[in-house]
Amino acid sequence: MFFQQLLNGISVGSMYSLLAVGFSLVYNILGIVNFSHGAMIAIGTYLSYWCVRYLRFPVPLALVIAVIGAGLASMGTERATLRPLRRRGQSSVFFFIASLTVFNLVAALLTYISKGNIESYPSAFLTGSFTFRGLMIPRIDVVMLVIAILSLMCLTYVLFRTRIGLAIRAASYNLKAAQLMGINIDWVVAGTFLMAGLLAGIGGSLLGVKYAVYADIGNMVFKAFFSCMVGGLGNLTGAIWGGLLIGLLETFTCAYISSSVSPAITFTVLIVLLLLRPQGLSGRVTEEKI
Amino acid sequence: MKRLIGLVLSLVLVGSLMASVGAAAKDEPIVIGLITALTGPTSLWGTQERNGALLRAEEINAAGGVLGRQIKFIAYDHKGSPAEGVNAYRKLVDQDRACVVLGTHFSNISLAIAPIAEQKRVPILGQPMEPKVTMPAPGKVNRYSFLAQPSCIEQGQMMARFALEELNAKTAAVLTDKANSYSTSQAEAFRDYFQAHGGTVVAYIEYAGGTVDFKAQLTQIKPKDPDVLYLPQYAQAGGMQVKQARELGIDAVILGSNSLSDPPFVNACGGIEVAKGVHFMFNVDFSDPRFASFLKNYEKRFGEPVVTYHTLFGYDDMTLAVTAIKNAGSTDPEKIRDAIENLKDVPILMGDGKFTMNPKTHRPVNMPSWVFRWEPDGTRKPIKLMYPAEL
Amino acid sequence: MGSNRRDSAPAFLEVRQVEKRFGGVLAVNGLSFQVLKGEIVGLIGPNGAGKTTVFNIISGVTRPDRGLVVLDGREVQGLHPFQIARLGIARTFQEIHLFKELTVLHNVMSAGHLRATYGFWEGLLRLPRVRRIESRLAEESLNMLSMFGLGDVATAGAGELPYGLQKTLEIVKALITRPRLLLLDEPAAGLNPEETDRLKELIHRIRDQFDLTIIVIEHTMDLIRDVSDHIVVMNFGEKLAEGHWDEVRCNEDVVRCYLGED
Amino acid sequence: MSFLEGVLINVFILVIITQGVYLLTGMTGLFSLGQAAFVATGAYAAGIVATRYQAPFLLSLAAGVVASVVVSLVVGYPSLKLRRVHFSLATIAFGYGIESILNVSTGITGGAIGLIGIPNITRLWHVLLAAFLTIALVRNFKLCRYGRACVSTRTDEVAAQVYGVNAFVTKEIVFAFAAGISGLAGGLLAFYLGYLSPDMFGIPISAEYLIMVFFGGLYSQTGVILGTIFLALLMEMLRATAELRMVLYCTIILIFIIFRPTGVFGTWEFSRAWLAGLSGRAFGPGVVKEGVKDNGFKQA
Repeated sequence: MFFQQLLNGISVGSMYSLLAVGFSLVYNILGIVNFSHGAMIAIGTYLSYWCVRYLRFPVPLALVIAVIGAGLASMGTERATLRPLRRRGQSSVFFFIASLTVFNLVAALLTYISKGNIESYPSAFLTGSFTFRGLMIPRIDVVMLVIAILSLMCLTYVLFRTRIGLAIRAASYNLKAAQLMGINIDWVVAGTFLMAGLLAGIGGSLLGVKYAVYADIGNMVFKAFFSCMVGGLGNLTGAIWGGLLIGLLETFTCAYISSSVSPAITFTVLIVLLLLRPQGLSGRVTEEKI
Repeated sequence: MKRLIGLVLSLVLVGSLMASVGAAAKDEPIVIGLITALTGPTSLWGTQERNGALLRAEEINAAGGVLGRQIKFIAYDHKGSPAEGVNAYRKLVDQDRACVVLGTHFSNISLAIAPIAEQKRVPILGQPMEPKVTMPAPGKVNRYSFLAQPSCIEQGQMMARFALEELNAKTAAVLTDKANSYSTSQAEAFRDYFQAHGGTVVAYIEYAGGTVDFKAQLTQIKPKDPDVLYLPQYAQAGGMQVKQARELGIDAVILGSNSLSDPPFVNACGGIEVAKGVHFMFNVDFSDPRFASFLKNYEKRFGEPVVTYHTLFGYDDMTLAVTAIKNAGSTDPEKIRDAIENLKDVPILMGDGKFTMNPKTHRPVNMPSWVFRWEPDGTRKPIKLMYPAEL
Repeated sequence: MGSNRRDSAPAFLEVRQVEKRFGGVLAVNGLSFQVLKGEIVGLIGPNGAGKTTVFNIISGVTRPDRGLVVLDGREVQGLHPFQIARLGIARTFQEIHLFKELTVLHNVMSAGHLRATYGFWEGLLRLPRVRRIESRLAEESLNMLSMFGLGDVATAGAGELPYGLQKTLEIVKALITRPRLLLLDEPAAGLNPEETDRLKELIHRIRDQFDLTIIVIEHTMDLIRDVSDHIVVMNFGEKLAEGHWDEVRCNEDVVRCYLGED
Repeated sequence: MSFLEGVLINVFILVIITQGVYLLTGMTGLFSLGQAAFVATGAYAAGIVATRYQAPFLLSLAAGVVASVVVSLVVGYPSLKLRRVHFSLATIAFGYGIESILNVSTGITGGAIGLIGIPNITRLWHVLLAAFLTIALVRNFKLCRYGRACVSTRTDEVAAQVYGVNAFVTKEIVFAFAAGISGLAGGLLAFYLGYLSPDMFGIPISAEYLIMVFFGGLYSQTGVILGTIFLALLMEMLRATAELRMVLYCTIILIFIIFRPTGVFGTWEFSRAWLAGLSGRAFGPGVVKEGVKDNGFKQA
C-alpha cells in the first residue's frame, strides 16, 4: 500500500509540476504572480476537448491546437493588460487584478458556453490501468509523464539553445540591463507569456483527459502557485521539485493522517518549510542589495 | 471630472434599484419566483431546474392559467452563496411580489432563507435535502419552508437498506465530502443505518472540499475489499471517484446518491464503460410513460434533450405551487402556505406519482425513490422502489 | 591639530575589530576606527573596499559576523536598523532610497516617524494632541525643506525631482530624525563641481547647526579634503591608514593603492 | 426588512471589509488571499457566542472582533516574517485551514451544514454606523505616523527601518487592524443572515475583495469605497441577466482595467480642498503620486 500511495503521490505531483513550470517561468523572469495561468489551463482543456469531440480531430492534432491556442491567449492577455502598465511605467502589482479577472472571466465564459456541463473525451479515451508488481498504474499517468518530460526538454532547449532563450535568461537576471544591451523587452515578455501559455495548454489538455472537462479546472493554478514558491526562486527545476513535494505531502497526509484536513496540514507544513528556508527547496541564496 | 464617472454610475445604479421598487400591481399575472444557480459550477442544475419550471408554467398558462390569471415566472441566480440567495428571495418578495417562491436545491442557501421566510411570510418550496431546513430543531417546524423530496437522511438510509437487503452486502466503505452537507448528511445516515442493521462499515473516509484526485483515499479502501462502496456525491466528484476507483482495481458495487443519475456523471466517469453497474437513487421512474411525454415536450420547447433530473424538480415544484394556489383560491401567501401544508395526492412525475405533504415535518409523506443501475448501453435500469416508511 | 585631541578624548563611535563575510568574500576584515563627538570623518577607499558595508553595519542593515560597534559607550552591533535609528544614527544611501511614489513633504514626514511622539490609539482617534504634533512636524519639515532649497517642490513627487535635489532630499530626511551621528554615503556622486562646493558648505553647516557627528564616504577627493577632520582609508575590507588629510596623503600604501590610480 | 435595505446591508458590509483590505494591500503592500477567513472568524465567533451563550448583540460583535484580532496575531507572527509573495501563500494556507476547521469541528460550528439559529438583528443603520466608523478610523490611521510607516514600508522596507520604523511591528499592527475590521464585518454579516456556512468564506471570496480594492484604486481610500459600492451594486443589478451574469460582471471589470489599469480613481482622494474647488492633488500626508516611472516591474 505504501508503494501504491507513493505512486499516487508522484502521479499527482508530476501534474502539479507541469502546471507549475509555466507559472514559475513568468514569476522568475518577470517577478509577476500570474493567475491568468489558470485561465490558460482551462482554455487548453476545452480547446483540445472541442477539437476531439466536435471537429473529430485526432488527439495529437487537437493537443497541438490547444497548446497553440492557450499560448496565443496568454500572449493576448499580456498584450492587453500588462503592456499598458509597462508602457506607463506602472508597478506590476496592478497586473495582479487583471490576471485574477481574466481567470474569473474565462471560468465564467466556459461555464456559460458549456452550460455548466461536465464533459469527457468520447469512448473512454486512455482509461484503465496496467499492473506492475501489484501496483496499479493508470495509462494516462504514463502518457502524462512522457509528455511532461518531452515538453520540459523542449523548454530547456528553447531557453538554453536559442536566441530568444538567451534573451529571456538575460532578462531574468536583470531586466534593465538587458534592455540597455539592446534586447527588445516587449518580445522577451511576450515570449515568456507565450511559453507559459504553451505549457498551460499541455497541462490543461492532459488534466482534461486525466480527470474530466469542466469549467473550474483552472483552480489548479493555486497548486501551481504553491509548487513554484516552495520549489524556490531562480530556477525551473525548483518548480518541478515543489510540485512533486506537494503531491506526495497531500497523498501521504490523506493516507496516514486525515484526508479531511489534508490541505490545511499540507499547506502549514509548506509554510513552515518556507520559514526555515525562505529561498525555497532549490533556490539560490540572494543577499538583499542596499 | 472624468473621475466622477464611477460615482455617477453608482448613483444611477442605486437610483434604478429604487425605481424598480413597487412596480407590482394588482390583477396582473400571478408571480411565482425561483431561486437557483444560473452561474458557477452547478449552473447546469439551475438552468435545468429553471427550464423545467418554465415548461410547466407555460403549460399551465396555455391551459388557462390558475384562478383565471396567467403565471409570471421569474428565476434569479444565487451563485451558490447564501447571502445572494437571501437577496434573491427578498427581491422576489419585495419587488416582484411573488406569492410563492421555488428553490433552492442547495441546503445551505435554503437554511439561510428559512428564517427570512419566517419574517416575510411568503412560503418557499424546493428540494434542499437537509432536514434542518424545514425542522431547525426536533419538534420545531419552519412555517414557511417546504421540502418536496425525501430528505438526505431518508435517502442515505434507503440506500443502506438496499445494500443490505438486495445486494446482501456485509461490508461497506463510504467516501464523503466533509465540506458538503449533502454528502456528509447522507454518508452519516448510510453508515449509521448500515451498522445498526448488521453490516460493517470497513472504511469511512472524509475528504476536504475541492479535491479532484481521490487515489490516496481509494487506495486505503482497496485492501479492505468492501462489498459496496457508497459515494454520496455531486456528479463531478462522483464520476472522478468511480473512474479512479476502477483504475485502482476496486471492484466493489458502487452506490451513489441522486446526483449520479445525470449524464454529466457518466461524462465525469469518462464514459459508460466505466460508469456501468453504478447504482443510484432517484425519485422518478424513467420508464413511466408520463415521463416519456414530459421528455418529448421538453425537447420540443427547448430544442435539446433533458440533461439532469433537476428539470423534474422545477417541473414538479411548479405543479405543487400552482395546485396550492388553486386550493387556496387566493394569491395571499399565508393562504398558499396553508394550502401547501395540506397538499394531498397531487399528481406529479416524481415518486409514485402522488404527492402528499406532512404538515408536521413539511416534508412529503412517504415519497418513494427508485434505485437504478447504469447499464452498459447507457440506459438506467430500475431495480427496486424503496419507501422511507419501510425503514 | 586633531591628533592630540583624538588621543585623549573618549570616542563617540567606536568600531572595533569588525568582520563581515559574504559567501567566500571578506567584505570587512578586522576593521577598527574611532569617531569623536562633533568630528567629520571621511571614509575612503577604492570601489569594493567595503565602505558601504561598514555603513550598513553601523546602521544595523547588515549584521557583523564579529566585532563591536560602540555608540557613546553602548554596544549597538546586531541591533535592528530601527533600534539604531532610535539611538540617533541616521544615514543616506549611495543608491537613492526615496519613497518615489510620495510627495517630497510626505517623504520628509515619513522619515520623521520618531519625531511624532504619539501612540497608536491616539493616532487612530486623531486626538487634538495628534493634530498638534502633526502640524508641528509638517511645519518643521517645510522649514527644513526651505532651508535646503526644496521649499518650492514640497508637493512634487519625489521621483520627479532632478538627481541633485533627490540627493539633498535624502539628507533632509536623515536630518529630520534629529540624529546625533549622520552617515553620508557618497553625497557628491553625480553632482557637478558647483553643486559639490555647495555640498561642502552644507556639510559644515549642518554639523554646526544640528550639533552632529558625521561620517562621509566619498570618492571626490577635494570634498574629503575640505570637510574631513579625520580620514580612514580602506582597501579589501581592511584599514590601510588613518589620520589627517596631510598624513594620509603622504602614506605610501595609500598612494600606491588608491591615490596613485587617479 | 425590505429588499433594498438587504442589498445595502450587503454592500456596506463589503465596504467595511474592503477598508481592511485597503489597509493591508493598498497601504502596506501585503496581498492577503485569506481575508475572508478573518471575516469567517469574526462571524463564527459572534454567531457561536450569540447562539450558545445568548450573548447580546454588541457583546457578540465585540467577541467577533477580538477573536479575529487574536487569530491574526497568532497567524501574523510567523507569516509576516516571510517574503511578501510567501506571505500571500501563507494567507491562502490560512484560508484553507479555517475552512477545514469550520468543516471538521461539527459540534461547535455545525460543520458543512452550517451554523443556524443566529438572530436576525443587523439593520441598515448598524452597518452604516459601523462603515462610517471604520472609514473614519482608517482615514485617521492613514494620516497618522503609523499610516505613513505603512506606506514607507511598502515602498522601501530598508529605508523605512533606517528612519526608525519597525517594519515587522507595523505589518503586525496593520494585519491585526484589518483582521479586526473584517471580524466586525463578519459579526454584522452573521446577525444579518442569521446563518453561516464555511463555503461562504473561501479563497475566491478573498480574491473578490482584492478585485474590489484594485478596481476603485489601490492607493485611494475614496476609490476603494466607491469601487466596492459600484461592484456590489453591479452584481445585484446583473441578477436579471441570468446565465450571463458572471460573464458580464467580469467583462465590465476587465474593460475598466484595460482602460484604467491603476483603478478607476487612481490615487485621487476626496478632500475638503477638492470640495473647495482647489487642485485635485491633495496636499499633505497620505497622498500618493500618480504616474510614477519605474521601468522595471519586479515585485517586492
